[in-house]
Amino acid sequence: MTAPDLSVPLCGVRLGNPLVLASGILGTSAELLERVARCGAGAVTSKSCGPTPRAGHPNPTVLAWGHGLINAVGLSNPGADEEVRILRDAKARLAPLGVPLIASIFAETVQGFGDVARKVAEAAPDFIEVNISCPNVEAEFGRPFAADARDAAAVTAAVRRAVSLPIIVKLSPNVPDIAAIARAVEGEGADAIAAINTLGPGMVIDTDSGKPILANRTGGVSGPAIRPIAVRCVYDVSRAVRVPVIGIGGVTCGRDAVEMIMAGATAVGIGSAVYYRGPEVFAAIREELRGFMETHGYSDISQMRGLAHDA
Amino acid sequence: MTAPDLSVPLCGVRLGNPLVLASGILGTSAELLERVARCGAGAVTSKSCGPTPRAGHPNPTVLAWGHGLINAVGLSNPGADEEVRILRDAKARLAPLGVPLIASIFAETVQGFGDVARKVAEAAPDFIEVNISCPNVEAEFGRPFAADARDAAAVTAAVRRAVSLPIIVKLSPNVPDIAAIARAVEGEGADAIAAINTLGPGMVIDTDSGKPILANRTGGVSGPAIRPIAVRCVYDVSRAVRVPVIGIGGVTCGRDAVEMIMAGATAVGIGSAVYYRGPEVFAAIREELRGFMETHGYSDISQMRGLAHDA
Amino acid sequence: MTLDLPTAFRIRDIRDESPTVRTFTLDGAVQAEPGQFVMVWLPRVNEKPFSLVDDAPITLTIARVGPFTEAAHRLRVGDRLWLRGPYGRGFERLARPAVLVAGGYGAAPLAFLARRLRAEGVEVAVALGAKRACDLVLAERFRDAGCSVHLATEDGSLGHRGLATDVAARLLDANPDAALYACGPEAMLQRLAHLCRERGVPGQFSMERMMKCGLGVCGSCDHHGLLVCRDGPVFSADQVLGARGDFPSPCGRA
Amino acid sequence: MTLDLPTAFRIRDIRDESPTVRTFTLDGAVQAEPGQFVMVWLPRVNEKPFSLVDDAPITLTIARVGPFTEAAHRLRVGDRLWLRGPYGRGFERLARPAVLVAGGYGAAPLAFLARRLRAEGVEVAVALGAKRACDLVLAERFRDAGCSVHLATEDGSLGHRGLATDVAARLLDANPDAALYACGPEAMLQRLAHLCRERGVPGQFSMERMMKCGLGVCGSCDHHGLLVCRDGPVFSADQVLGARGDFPSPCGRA
Ligand SMILES: Cc1cc2nc3c(=O)[nH]c(=O)nc-3n(C[C@H](O)[C@H](O)[C@H](O)COP(=O)(O)OP(=O)(O)OC[C@H]3O[C@@H](n4cnc5c(N)ncnc54)[C@H](O)[C@@H]3O)c2cc1C
Ligand SMILES: Cc1cc2nc3c(=O)[nH]c(=O)nc-3n(C[C@H](O)[C@H](O)[C@H](O)COP(=O)(O)OP(=O)(O)OC[C@H]3O[C@@H](n4cnc5c(N)ncnc54)[C@H](O)[C@@H]3O)c2cc1C
Ligand SMILES: Cc1cc2nc3c(=O)[nH]c(=O)nc-3n(C[C@H](O)[C@H](O)[C@H](O)COP(=O)(O)O)c2cc1C
Ligand SMILES: Cc1cc2nc3c(=O)[nH]c(=O)nc-3n(C[C@H](O)[C@H](O)[C@H](O)COP(=O)(O)O)c2cc1C
Ligand code: FES
Ligand code: FES
Repeated sequence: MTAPDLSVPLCGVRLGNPLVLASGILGTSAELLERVARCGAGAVTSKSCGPTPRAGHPNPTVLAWGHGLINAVGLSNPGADEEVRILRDAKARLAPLGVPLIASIFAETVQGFGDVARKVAEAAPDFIEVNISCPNVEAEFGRPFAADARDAAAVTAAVRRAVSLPIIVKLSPNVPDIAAIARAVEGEGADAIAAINTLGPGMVIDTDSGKPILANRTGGVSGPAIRPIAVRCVYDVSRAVRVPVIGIGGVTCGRDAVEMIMAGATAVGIGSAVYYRGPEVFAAIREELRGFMETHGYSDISQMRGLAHDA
Repeated sequence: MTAPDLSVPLCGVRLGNPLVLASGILGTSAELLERVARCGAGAVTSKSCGPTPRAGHPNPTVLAWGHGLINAVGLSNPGADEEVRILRDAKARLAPLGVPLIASIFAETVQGFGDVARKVAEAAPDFIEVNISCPNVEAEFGRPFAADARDAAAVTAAVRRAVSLPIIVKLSPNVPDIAAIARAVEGEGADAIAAINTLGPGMVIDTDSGKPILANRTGGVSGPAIRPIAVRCVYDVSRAVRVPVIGIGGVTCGRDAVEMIMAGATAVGIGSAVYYRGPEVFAAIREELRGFMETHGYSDISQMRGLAHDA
Repeated sequence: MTLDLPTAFRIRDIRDESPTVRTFTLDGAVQAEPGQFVMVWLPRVNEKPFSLVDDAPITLTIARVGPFTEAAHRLRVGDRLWLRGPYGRGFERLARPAVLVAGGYGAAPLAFLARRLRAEGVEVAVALGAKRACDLVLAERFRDAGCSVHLATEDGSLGHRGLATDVAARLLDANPDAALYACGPEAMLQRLAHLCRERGVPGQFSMERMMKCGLGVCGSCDHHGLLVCRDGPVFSADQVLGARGDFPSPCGRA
Repeated sequence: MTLDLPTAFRIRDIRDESPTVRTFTLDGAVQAEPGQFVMVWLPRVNEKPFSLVDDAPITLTIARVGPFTEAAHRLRVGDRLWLRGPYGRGFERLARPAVLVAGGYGAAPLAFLARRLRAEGVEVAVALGAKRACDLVLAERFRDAGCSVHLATEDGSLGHRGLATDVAARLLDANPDAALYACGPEAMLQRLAHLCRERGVPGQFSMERMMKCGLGVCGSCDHHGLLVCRDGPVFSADQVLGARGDFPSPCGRA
């Protein structure tokens, strides 16, 4: 048997392997993005960037609560202008490594999404990821755009008009019917879908003080705890649309990555696992994935994709 | 200091302690309900019963996936007529123990809820719990009633008209705004609210066969993994309504129970913890709770209730 | 260690025990006590409980009685089956002569028990019952383990004509301070439980109930407030006969 | 063991080190290496990183510089504070004479280190620097641990007039095969890192960056692709100076 081929195509871009650094984890600087690429990621996503600088919420912003993480970082970011510099630098560092760059953006208004997309496109990332699903800024912005098919479609259309780069729209699990949202954004020209953003929100209360620990009180839940929800979302979305899906949520080992792919994912996002296994987690999962394919006689990732659909 | 008082009032009924056996766990027979009462529960809930017998889904129906359980039992039940016999027997066994009985019901139609409520009321349980939130029978019945404020209100009103017993309405976390649903059912006469039913649904795929393991493919997620979501729901609901809340979801130890109470719960449901610690979990958590109160100088459960609200 | 999720094993060997019973030897091992069971999953078919006949290699003896067991009987060497477990409380092995009573495929957990008892130097007499001679299963395993095997068939085609319970009574006559271990049809267990009570013989009985979760949560396997999947499947005579308040856990007698 | 969630401790003792620096001794212990830090939470205020001055009992030395540290300074004996951790990689203790260089509250992790080094029989010389005499902190701890302590003040009010780095250079002159351990303002660390490079002295430097998660995920504490909370806070001279590709993890040189 020939060695398994771990590479996957994503909207015409080739990823050396399906593992993608998820947005908001280590993606704050060009050097960190480079490091993650060197650690074995197939693609890297920058931390979501908005139109103007935001400090985010005060601490505590991230906690490890036993079965996952919970975070309310509050979309801290340096603003689109500074982000362009970071992305340009990142792109230059990633090019020799052959690792594509996904630039994640958010905004408060439909128009804002178009503006930020146009701005960050100046840095020529390989993809723009549209984060319409952050649950940690609701109080400020109202319900996330991902909660409503029309809002989600409108944002997608605005970004589509603004840039010609491939667009990934990132969805929230906190909706009654994620497949409907997926169809809506596909209809407006999304080239790929990322699912899922954090679950909830959730809350962790300190029983000594009686206070919610996160300064924002509530936060989005990620990590191992959310994997079955993420797998179901990826299954639902990938059966509803034709565009590729980046499956994200609770993946910490090779088997988890295989599960996402069998649920229908083309690529697999890795976030909280960086806490559990360090930045080295990318090479580790990549090799676990390779080992699984060897043991089970798969020569190509696509042979596993969506296997669960004909169950 | 006097010994802490663990008893709590729930709609005029006194529970010896706040721990309530959650519906669907061990509540299938009068003898099991008695056993759980003897194991230290403050109240016990029978498995949800519908109008007619249902076999439920084929196996696998319940799995322990690492950070919780996932189940698609499919509301297997013996039908309301047989249930009345079980509840009568249970009531007789529980009376000498002073442990109240909560009879859980479901139905496919608003009218059906009223009918089943009227029927099970013949057995004179202390409460009727209205399960409008089971995610495992969606394909059959359409979206659960708990997903829409008007549907939830209509079911509550139908049960309210049918019986004079205190009514607990059990809500789903799988909605964008659980507080709105809570207000809607309170408005139609719910005497208490139980939150939450299982999360999701989720899916677990076997990577050797590529198949979802549950026969129903998807199932509701429970256990430690859902605790932060449950705590946030209880926090949201208890700030939105005046009626007492039974906080359910991922509680496995005394600290978890305290967290639920600080989030605003009057009583605390225990389900999946029976898997982790056996039926003995009730006395164990009760003693952990007592120890916490002693250490922290609380003499009454109500002193802890909703502490997180003024954070 | 317990396998929490169904885990794939390949079938290494299949052996016909009778026209309707087959023994499957898998290519892996678990750590189990005799009397414990596993949940066997066949994707798209169902998941059902089966006793372990051995834990290393994993060995199952499956009687064909309905859709799932028919599917299992269609499996060939090299095919996969999935299992989780082992679950439940097995037999407690006492340091006395042992009388084992098996009805039909009830021989499965007892064959495992016999081997362990013999390894511990305990004398083992087995009463093996079935309808007809061809339905007697696993007799060889008991003999290989060094047990004295006593057969009973309802049609008298081999051994004692009648029930294994009759044989068991005679074996107890000969061994008044023996312990009894039994697995088989409910009626047989009830009868043996009465026998043990009457004679003051310690008895352990592996019972069956409809199982869903196998985890002690769904309540489907209730037997008078006992959970067959968690408190059992092995019970005492009093528990078999449904004596009140005889819960195995400390909370039993409130 | 790491405390994952903020855990309450009571303050057993408070000691004024200087007009703006206080040492808090708590009523509990953790297991830590010198150089590791904890995230201290004050409900409704904030959560901020602080080095451990000792792990048993937990001891923190906190300089008042802004809202959080002001709130900390308002705490009294008997009050509670919460912490999670310890996090990060501490100092690696080498079996050579040690020169410790502390700027301001940078003395905190070095006091812990000094005690461990002395317990291991290592000779320790400490260069302790601050603006004014009254800002010098923890000198007694170093002396009690059996270190030779060399003071420097910018205004010359005590010890050498000038910087701790000058003193450090002289101490290294006297001990050419010493190892250097430092904590203090960024400029001081940069200067010392250059010094170590020039002289070929092994140096370890505890750095500070804005911390949010402390868990190595948020990227807020980035220093040239290194995570101060996870890869650090203790770094080599090359890492302090931002040498390319000098990641601490095996993935560093792809
Ligand atoms: C602890 C335990 C150990 C067992 N060990 C063995 C064994 O070693 N060998 C063996 O052949 N059989 C064993 N069984 C019985 C076996 O589980 C059933 O024969 C099997 O489930 C039948 O499934 P089916 O689809 O082929 O037949 P069905 O037509 O579905 O059922 C036939 C009969 O099997 C029983 N049964 C069906 N489903 C279940 C279920 N989910 N749980 C429990 N019983 C069920 C019922 O009595 C039913 O009437 C054991 C059962 C239990 C509870
Ligand atoms: C690994 C590490 C160990 C530290 N050990 C000590 C110690 O032992 N004793 C001590 O007094 N101080 C220590 N600090 C610094 C301490 O964290 C800051 O002084 C404190 O956060 C200031 O908060 P504030 O609200 O009082 O002031 P602010 O007004 O918020 O900030 C004052 C300055 O403190 C720094 N700072 C603020 N917030 C953070 C943050 N979240 N993470 C890192 N730095 C921040 C910034 O440089 C800022 O300019 C340490 C910092 C780090 C990173
Ligand atoms: C600390 C933290 C910060 C995050 N920030 C962002 C963000 O800025 N933009 C975004 O789209 N997702 C963000 N996420 C969500 C992740 O990208 C990912 O969707 C989620 O964590 C689920 O994946 P995981 O279980 O592998 O972590 C963040 C997650 C964490 C834990
Ligand atoms: C196996 C199983 C069966 C359940 N059946 C029901 C049911 O019939 N009715 C109901 O209202 N909730 C049912 N639930 C949900 C529980 O009552 C509870 O709301 C949920 O499991 C969360 O609590 P936990 O994390 O403590 O298990 C079931 C849960 C499980 C695990
Ligand atoms: S099979 Fe579910 S409790 Fe025994
Ligand atoms: S503080 Fe978050 S990565 Fe270091």
